Amino acid sequence: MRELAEKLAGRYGAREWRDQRRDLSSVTVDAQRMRDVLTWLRDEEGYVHLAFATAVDEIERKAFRLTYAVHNHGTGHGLLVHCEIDRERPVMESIHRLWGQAWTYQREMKEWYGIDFPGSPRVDEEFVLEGWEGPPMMRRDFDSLAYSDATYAERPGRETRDPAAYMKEKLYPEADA
Amino acid sequence: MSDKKGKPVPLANEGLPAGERGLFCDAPPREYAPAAKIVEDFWNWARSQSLWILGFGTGCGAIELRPLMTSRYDMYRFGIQPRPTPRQSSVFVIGGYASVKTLKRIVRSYEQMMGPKFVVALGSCTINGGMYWDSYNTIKRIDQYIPVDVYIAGCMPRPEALLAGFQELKRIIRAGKAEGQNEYARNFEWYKANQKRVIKDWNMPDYNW
Amino acid sequence: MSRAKIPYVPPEERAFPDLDSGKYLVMWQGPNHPGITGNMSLRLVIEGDSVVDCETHVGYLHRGFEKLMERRLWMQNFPLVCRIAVPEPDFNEYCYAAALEELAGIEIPEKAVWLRTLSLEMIRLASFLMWIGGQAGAFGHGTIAQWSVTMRDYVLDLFEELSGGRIYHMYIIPGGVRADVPPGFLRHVLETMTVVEQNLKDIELVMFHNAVMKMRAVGLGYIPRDWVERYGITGPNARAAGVRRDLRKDRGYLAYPRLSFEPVVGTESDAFERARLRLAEMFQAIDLIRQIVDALPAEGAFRERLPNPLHWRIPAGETYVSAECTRGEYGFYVVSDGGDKPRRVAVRGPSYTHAVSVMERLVRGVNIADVAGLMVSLHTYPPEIER
Amino acid sequence: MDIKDIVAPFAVWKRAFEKPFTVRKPIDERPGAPRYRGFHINDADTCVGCGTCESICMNKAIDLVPVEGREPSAGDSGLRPRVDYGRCCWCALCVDVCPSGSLGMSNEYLWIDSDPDVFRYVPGVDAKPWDGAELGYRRAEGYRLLDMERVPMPETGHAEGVKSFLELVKGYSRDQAEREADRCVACGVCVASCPAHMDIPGYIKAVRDGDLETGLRLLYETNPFPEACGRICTRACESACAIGSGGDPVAIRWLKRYIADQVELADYGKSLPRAEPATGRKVAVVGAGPGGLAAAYYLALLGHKVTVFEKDEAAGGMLRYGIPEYRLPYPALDKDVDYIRSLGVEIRYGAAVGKDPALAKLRKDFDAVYLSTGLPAAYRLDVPGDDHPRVLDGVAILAAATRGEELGLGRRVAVVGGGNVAMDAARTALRHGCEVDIVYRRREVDMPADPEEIREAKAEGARLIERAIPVRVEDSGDGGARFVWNEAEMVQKEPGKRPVPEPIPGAVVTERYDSVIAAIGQGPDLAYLTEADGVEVRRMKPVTDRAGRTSVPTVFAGGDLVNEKKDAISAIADGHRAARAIDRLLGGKGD
Repeated sequence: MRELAEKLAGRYGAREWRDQRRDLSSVTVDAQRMRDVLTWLRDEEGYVHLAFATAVDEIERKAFRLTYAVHNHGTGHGLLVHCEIDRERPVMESIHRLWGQAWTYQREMKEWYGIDFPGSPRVDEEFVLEGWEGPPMMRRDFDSLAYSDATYAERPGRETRDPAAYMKEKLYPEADA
Repeated sequence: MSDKKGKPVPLANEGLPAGERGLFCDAPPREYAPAAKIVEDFWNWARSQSLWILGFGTGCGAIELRPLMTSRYDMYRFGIQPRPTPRQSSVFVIGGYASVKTLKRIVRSYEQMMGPKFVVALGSCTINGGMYWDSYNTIKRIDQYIPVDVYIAGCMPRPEALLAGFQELKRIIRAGKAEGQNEYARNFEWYKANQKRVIKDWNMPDYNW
Repeated sequence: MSRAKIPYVPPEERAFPDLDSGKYLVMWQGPNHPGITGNMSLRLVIEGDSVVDCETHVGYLHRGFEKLMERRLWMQNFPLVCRIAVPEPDFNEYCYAAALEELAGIEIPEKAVWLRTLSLEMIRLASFLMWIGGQAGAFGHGTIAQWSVTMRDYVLDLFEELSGGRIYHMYIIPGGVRADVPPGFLRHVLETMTVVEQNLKDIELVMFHNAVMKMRAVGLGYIPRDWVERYGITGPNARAAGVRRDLRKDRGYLAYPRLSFEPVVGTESDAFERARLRLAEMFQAIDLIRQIVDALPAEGAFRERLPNPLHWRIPAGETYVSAECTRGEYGFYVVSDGGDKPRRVAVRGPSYTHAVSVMERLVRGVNIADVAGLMVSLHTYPPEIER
Repeated sequence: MDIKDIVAPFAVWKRAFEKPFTVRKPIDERPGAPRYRGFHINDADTCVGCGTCESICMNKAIDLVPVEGREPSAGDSGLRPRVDYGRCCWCALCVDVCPSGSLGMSNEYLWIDSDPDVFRYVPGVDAKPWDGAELGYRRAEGYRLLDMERVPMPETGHAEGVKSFLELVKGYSRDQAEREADRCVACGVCVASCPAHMDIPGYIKAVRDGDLETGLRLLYETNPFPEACGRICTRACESACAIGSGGDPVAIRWLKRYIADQVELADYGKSLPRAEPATGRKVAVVGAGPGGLAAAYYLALLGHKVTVFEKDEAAGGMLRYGIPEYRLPYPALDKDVDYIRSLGVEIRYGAAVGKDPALAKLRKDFDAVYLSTGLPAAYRLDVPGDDHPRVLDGVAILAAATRGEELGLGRRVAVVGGGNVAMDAARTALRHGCEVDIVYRRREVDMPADPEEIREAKAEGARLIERAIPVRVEDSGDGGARFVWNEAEMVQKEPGKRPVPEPIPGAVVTERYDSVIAAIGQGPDLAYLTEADGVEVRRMKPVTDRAGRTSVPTVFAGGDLVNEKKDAISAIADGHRAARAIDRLLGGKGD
């Protein structure tokens, strides 16, 4: 694995290599080199299987961290390749020509995070939602509960008491008086 | 097709020549006027003995319909059987949670069903949101959108519970209390308003409401 | 009955037939349709009775699991994850639990390892039994489901006895499993396996030595060998194409390295081959269950002590844990920022590839009557696509 | 395709002669499995209403609701969980987590109704067909989501401990404290039981988070004696702890001590509130015990000028003079006192109010007076010969030990009494090399002392003589005393009341001791209250309301002098309440 890490670092300036398990490592590259890295990994290093691609909202850093999980069947080693893109203008190069299923992941990221993949098939179509008017819902600043409460009616009659507050009210109400 | 920005979609027959407007249904559902008591009782008995379920697995509860319709529980012997199309069905089983996208299909399928029609709702999700109570994409109370005749508690209810639910439905039908369909007709405006509040992509091809 | 060899067309290159030409008909299959698995839909463009183009539409079951998981404590997610794939929830439970244990540095007791393996193999069998009924039904063979779904129910009875739940077992909890086997359980397992095996032999005879089945399934949905990598195809769909890949062997998780089995590999890669391969895997699962029952340690803890679930924090880190489910590679990608809730959980269901990219490509040229059979032969569960 | 493919499917027909799979009457024939997760059941009497089930429920399916006929009491919130089956997912995490183990599930799965509003009920309270179901999901043996065992506290062994006055309990390390704090479920049932109503879940969370500054701030909101209370508090909270309903209660006291121990006195100021601007009003506090100093602390925080009058030569009251060093080392107590003094509280030592100065003068010179003089006068044995010179006063012995005076107890010592003072006196005597008998009129289980104290006194070598009613003390003629008691048996006189000891006729025992220490209780010394002060006294107690107001508007009283509980934390709570009342009297808002 060391060897691959060095090659990646040398060729593509990859950094932050970490071995999570014997058969899983992660590495970070620049977003604009991601496609080259994945192509190279697929064609030269035997990482032929794209397990999934997804994004993590790093809202504190104003970035999206993209993760592409590739797998080498020969060595049984999996690699999580990360890159970060700007959260304000999230655009990423499409890899739909590298793997036949990549376009669905990209369509998903477009809908769920608002990350654009120019050229990816049907990337602007709705994926799992229909008539969605809110912001991309997987962004961390989207509050699912608030949206749900505002949109979908709840059955009334639910009310709960906090034990400490209830006991105070019943046993020593004068404490604040 | 769907309007991406979620703006109100124009009515389907808007701009059509007058002669073609009739292709789209403008008439709201009507309440069912019962016949004379003795006749109606007989009909109710007959209805209760042949519950034809719409085979639409709207949520995870549908998985327990499979054992129910095969040999172990064999619901056919109780006069219950699945049908592939709403036009032939009298019972709609809401299999748990309904996402907004599915809700639209539920409404459409329900409206396509011939009367008299009944709805059985399975599990926590249909009663008060269940475990998806904070999800942005699932409704919490199905009775806001279509009328429900029988609820079966469980997550998910076992086949036996489903059978018991159908027996209860039969009982209600025989007693002439399965009023969901009339409820829907009576409160059509209210149901429509609720539906439209959550279904933003309101595109129902040949209806005009 | 030649096994059709479909010329390779890159998936992104679609035909886009001219719908205004009058030659084609657009037809929706699903979501309310008996010929669709679960709740999803296909928008088919048909010429005569063969499909020329297909778009899949998913999302009818989207509940936003990944968002909800970010809102819940680590332990609170445990009842949630099993709902992602309804017919075989245990793989979700295992992947989630294993990912947490890896991040938190927890070793689970030996007994839990075996009980988890038992649970996973039992649900594999149950899931395949459900599938085979659907596969036969899609080719007009209703009897098989009458048998196989009952067999599945017998396996579910075992789960009910073991875990207290029929469909959602919630048995594989982070740290181990939730309970030891009840008295007499292992005997029930072996008895049930005998009954299931008996019935599977009948099913094999009736379904796989069947002229109708052969006429309809042989040559249907041929997946070329090189698509496996191209589309990320995994599981029986890949193995039927001659690719010897099975995470149980390749990753060697849980007790699998200590069990004796060989991945079943096919050659012909069509619907019939995939069905036969799955049948063989059912027999294999029965064999594995018997091996597990033999090897299950009688004594020992079944669960590791965990911190208080109400304020359990998991050290920052990320991992991807995968397991071989009935459809292929099932995986959980879990990111922790050191807090008491996950930062991100992404679920990789095998159907994501099979039901969307592969299906859209495979269905071209297929007779509309066979679309359902083809779909089932890919063995897809929509809820794991849209989560 | 061959002929077999045509023929084989007909094999289906053989099934026509087999027993069908079909279950004839599914609902009757197939009850849920013995472990089936059906509808909830709850033993409402075992349940303590802590709401841990509510916290773990990811579906927000559980509400805590008041139920009829159940009022809150110590360790029971009086609330009971109500389950909404429009939310429940039958995961049974609530059952796994339940601290008291009262929650379970029946194997019942049928509930069908046309009305969606009925699917919620309070298990064990609202009657349901599955109440008392034998079968159904229960937490597996040996399986718990919560850790029911306390992190052991490192302590000096008894053999070692009895040799010196060094502190026995060593205190938690960071790791131990965080593990112990992790056991807390933050239900808050304990808060009501604490006389000072400290924010216990809050400061335990602070320990868990490693945020000791917040922890210290929370402690001082209600209690300016965290070092002392972290060691010697009677900890009613731990008896009320919900975790304790099914295991060891959370070591709340040790966690409090951990926070105070970890923060240096010099750093207190960083996290604790500063005093308000001076108001120019003056308050006198009589007695520098925990109650008096607590009042002084909160009054000083509110900007009042506080002067404390203390008859002894050091502050702390019973904490210093009544509690031996091995339980509460003086540096720890000094830390608490020093912080209070750092706020500008003036303590005048050796100023016995009543003699110098008189209470009347204080009332004249100060805007308000707070009396917290405690119970300094030990009760006598009240048997013939109790004025024998070898009959000593337990409190005085402890005070002498604090002052480092020679005790001169001799070799054999009898300690009469069963309270904490008796235990402290016994253990102090043990540390001075005496042989100690503890003589108590009832049984060990009846002793008012902390069980831990009794256990340790015995472990350190004290002999316990139960059911011994003192008869008289005689002079032994050799510089000692003969202590005579009558053996007794416990008689249940009135049903429902606790049994009383009745002397067994003739069973009289006489033992010779070098000293007999009487530790059967203390009373107040109200000599300083003259009639002219006008403070109404009833049954040796100034009459006060809950805030400590006496019949004289500017005079307040609290602590052991007034309250029933007679422990440090109650005195502190009284002091705090009185401080707020005094502030209001002086024109403040009182908070």
